[in-house]
Amino acid sequence: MDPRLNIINKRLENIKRVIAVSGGKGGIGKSQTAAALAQYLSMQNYRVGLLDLDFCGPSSHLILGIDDVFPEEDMGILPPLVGGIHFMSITFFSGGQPAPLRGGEISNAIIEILAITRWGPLDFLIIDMPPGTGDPTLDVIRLMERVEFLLVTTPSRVAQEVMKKELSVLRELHIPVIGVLENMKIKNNSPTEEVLAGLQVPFLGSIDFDEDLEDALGNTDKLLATGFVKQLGQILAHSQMIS
Amino acid sequence: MDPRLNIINKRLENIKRVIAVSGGKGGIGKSQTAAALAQYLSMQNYRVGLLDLDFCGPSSHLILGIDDVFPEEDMGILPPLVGGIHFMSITFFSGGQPAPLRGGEISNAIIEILAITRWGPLDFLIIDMPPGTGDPTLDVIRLMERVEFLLVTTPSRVAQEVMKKELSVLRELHIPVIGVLENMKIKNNSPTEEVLAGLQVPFLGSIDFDEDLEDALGNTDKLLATGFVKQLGQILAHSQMIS
Amino acid sequence: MHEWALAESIIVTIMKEYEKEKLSKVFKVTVKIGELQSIELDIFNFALENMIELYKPPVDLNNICLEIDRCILKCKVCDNHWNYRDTPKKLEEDEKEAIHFIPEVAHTYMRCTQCGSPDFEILQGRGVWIDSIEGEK
Amino acid sequence: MHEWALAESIIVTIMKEYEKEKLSKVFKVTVKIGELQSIELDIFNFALENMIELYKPPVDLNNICLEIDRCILKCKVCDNHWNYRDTPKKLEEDEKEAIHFIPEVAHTYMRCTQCGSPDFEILQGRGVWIDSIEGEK
Ligand SMILES: Nc1ncnc2c1ncn2[C@@H]1O[C@H](COP(=O)(O)OP(=O)(O)O)[C@@H](O)[C@H]1O
Ligand SMILES: Nc1ncnc2c1ncn2[C@@H]1O[C@H](COP(=O)(O)OP(=O)(O)O)[C@@H](O)[C@H]1O
Ligand SMILES: [Mg+2]
Ligand SMILES: [Mg+2]
Ligand SMILES: [Mg+2]
Ligand SMILES: [Mg+2]
Ligand code: NI
Ligand code: NI
Ligand SMILES: [Zn+2]
Ligand SMILES: [Zn+2]
Repeated sequence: MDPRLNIINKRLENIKRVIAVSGGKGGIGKSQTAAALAQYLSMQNYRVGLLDLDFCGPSSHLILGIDDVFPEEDMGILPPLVGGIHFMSITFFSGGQPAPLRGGEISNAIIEILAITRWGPLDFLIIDMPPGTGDPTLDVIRLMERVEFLLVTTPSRVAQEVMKKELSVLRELHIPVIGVLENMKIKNNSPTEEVLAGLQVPFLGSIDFDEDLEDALGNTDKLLATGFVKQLGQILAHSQMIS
Repeated sequence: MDPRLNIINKRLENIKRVIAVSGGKGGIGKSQTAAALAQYLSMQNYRVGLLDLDFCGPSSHLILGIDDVFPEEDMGILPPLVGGIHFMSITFFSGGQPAPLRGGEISNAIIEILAITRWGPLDFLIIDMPPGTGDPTLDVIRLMERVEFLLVTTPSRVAQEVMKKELSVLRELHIPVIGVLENMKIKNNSPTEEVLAGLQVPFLGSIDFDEDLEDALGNTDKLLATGFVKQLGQILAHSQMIS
Repeated sequence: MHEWALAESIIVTIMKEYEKEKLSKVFKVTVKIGELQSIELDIFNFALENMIELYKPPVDLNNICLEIDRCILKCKVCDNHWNYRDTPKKLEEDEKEAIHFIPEVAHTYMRCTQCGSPDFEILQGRGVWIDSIEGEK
Repeated sequence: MHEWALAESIIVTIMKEYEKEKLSKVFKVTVKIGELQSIELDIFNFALENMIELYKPPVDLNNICLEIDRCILKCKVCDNHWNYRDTPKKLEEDEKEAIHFIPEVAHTYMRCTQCGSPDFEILQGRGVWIDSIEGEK
C-alpha cells in the first residue's frame, strides 16, 4: 500500500487553484507561459507556487534564472521563495545533470514530490508540464483532485493536432480546461480559434512570436518587459481566468 | 520470457544504418528533420524507412501528408511505401485518436512494432523520436544494436541545456552520435558550435527559421522546395554523414 | 497473418535458450496467448509449424503448449479490475484489428468500466509470452 | 527531517484503512523502509511518535513495525542484479541527500555495476511502503 497517495491532496488543501500548463506538444511555450503566469500573478499580489514537472527537460529555473537555492527541510520540504514565487523542481535534486527516468519512475518521483512538498497557503499553484499525455499528465489528473488545465499551442498544424488529442482526453474525463492559448503567432490567421469553435473551450488569445524573448531568459526584470509577458498580461486581464 | 526481444535485431539485419533523430527537447524540429532527411535520402536513390516513435504527438505523417494507407499483413506487417519512403507509425493503429499511454506501455508498443515490422533491405532507417530521454530513447538504445543518434537543437538556451543532457547520456553509453544540427536559427550567433567545442561531437550546421515551412506541411513537393530542405541538403552534402 | 512474426520470435527464443542453457533436450514450452491480442490459435499453430520447418529447432509442435491467458485490466484511477470480455462497449472490427497488432492501443479504444478512464494497466493477458521452457541439460 | 512528511502519510493511511475496512482494532502495521532512501530509523520513529500524538490514530508506536527493505536494482540492458550497498563508486554526501529526497534521482548518480547503464529498475527497497495492516473487524 502506497501511503504517499493518501497525503497528496492534504498537501494541496490550502491552495485555492491548481493550474497545469500543458498542450501535448513540446516547444510550444508551456514553460515560458507557466513562468510568466506565475510572475504575473505574483505581481498582482497573489501567493503563487510554481512546480516544474518536466523531468527530462526542466526549464522553469532557466527561464526565471533560479540558481543557488535549495528547499529547506521542515517536516517535509519547503519550496524556496524566489522573486515572489514558491518554486519546486527536480533540478534541486538532479543538480542539472541528466535524469534518464522511465515513465514509471517519473510517476514515482512525482508522487514523492507531491507527498513531501509543503507549499503552505497559496492562491495559485502553476504546474509546468512536460510534453505528451504520458505518466506526468495522467498522474496529475489522477492524483490532484482540483487540477485545471491551461493548454498552449502554436498555430502550426502539428501542434494543433496534438493539442486536440489532449483536449479530447481532458474533456472525456471532465477535467476543467480554462482555455487554450495560442503562442508564437507569426502570420495573421489564428487557426486555434477555428479549431475550438463548437468545442465549448475558451480561446484565450494569441501571443506573437517574440524575437527578443531569448535575450531575456534568466532575468526576471527583462522578462517582465518582454512582449510575451505584456501580451499574456493583457489576455489575463481580459479573461475571466483569474477571479 | 519476452520472445519479441530476440527477434528485433533480426528484423533490422538488412538495414545498413539506423539513425534516431533526437535532441531531448520538444518542438525543435526533430520530426521535420527526420522527414526531410528521409525525403532527401530517398531522392538520392537510397532505400529509406521512416519510423515515427512519438506516440503522444506523432507528426511524421502530417509533415509528409501520409493518409489513406495501411500496412499490409505478410508474415508480419509491411510498412507502406509512400513517396519512396517505407513508413511506419502508431497512427496506423490509433487512427489519429489520442493514445494516452504510460511509459511502460509505450515501451511495450515499441517492442511490438519492432518485432513485427518487416522493413526489408534498407540503406537507412530514420527514427523520429519523441522529446525526452524516457522509455523510447532508453529502449532504442537498449534494443537496437546498431543505432546512431542525430541530435537536433535550437539556439535557445533551454534547448541547449536539454541537448547537452542527452548528449552526456549517449556519450557515457558509447552510442555513436553523428552530430548536432542547429535548427530555427534567427540571429547570427551559433551557440551550438560553442557548446560542442571540445566535446568531440561534430557540429553539422545551422538551418534558418523558415517562415514558409508551415505552408508546405503535408505536401511533399512543396516541402522539397522549402529553405529548410535546401539547407539540410547542403549540410548533408558537405558532411561525411552519408557515405 | 502477422502471427508469423510472433511465431518466429517464439522459435528463435527457444533456440537461443537451448544454446544458452546448453540443453540436450527440450520437453515442453508453455506459451501464453493473451486474450487482448485476439490471436487465432489455428493460424498461430500453422505459423509455428511453418517456422519449425524453417528453423528446425529442437522441438516439435507437440512440445509447444499454447494456453489462453485471460485479459485482466486494472484502472489506475479507481482501482477497478475487469475482464476484457466484460467491456460493455463492443469494439468495432477495425479497433479490434488495431489492438491485434499493437495491444497498447487498447488505451485509445477502451475505457475503465467503472470510471471511464483510459489510464488502466494491462495486468495480464496482453499478448504472446513464453511462460516456461522445460528441458534437460 | 522531511521524514515527518512520510511518517504523516503512514498515520493518515492507517486511519483511512481503519475507517474504510471498518476495523475495531489494529494489531500490527508493517512498514518497509527501503534502503535506497537512507532514512534514519531514530528520526522516523520520533516522527511517527509525534504524528501519533497529533492525529491520535488507533495504533501505538509499538504496533508499527519498521522493517529495513534491502535495495535490489536490476539493469534493463544487461539483466544484472545488484545491491545498492555494492555500488563500487561511493556516493557523495549531496548525491545521497538528493536520493534521500527523491529516490529516482539514483538514475542520475548511479550506474549498472556491470554495463554502466543508467537504465535500471529499482526492484525493491526504494522508500517507505506499508506492507500490511492487520486488524480486527
Ligand atoms: N512567443 C514566443 N516567441 C518567441 N519564442 C518563444 C515564444 N514562446 C516561447 N518561446 C521560446 O520557444 C522555446 C520553447 O519554449 P518553452 O516554454 O521551453 O516550450 P515548452 O515548455 O512547451 O517545451 C524556448 O526557447 C522559448 O524561449
Ligand atoms: N527551421 C524551421 N523554421 C520554421 N519552423 C520550423 C523549422 N523547423 C521546424 N519548424 C516547425 O516547428 C514546429 C516543431 O517542429 P517539429 O519537427 O514538429 O518538432 P519536434 O519533432 O522536435 O517536436 C513545427 O510546426 C515545424 O513545422
Ligand atoms: Mg517546458
Ligand atoms: Mg510556501
Ligand atoms: Mg516530433
Ligand atoms: Mg520494405
Ligand atoms: Ni494478425
Ligand atoms: Ni530527510
Ligand atoms: Zn476506473
Ligand atoms: Zn547493465
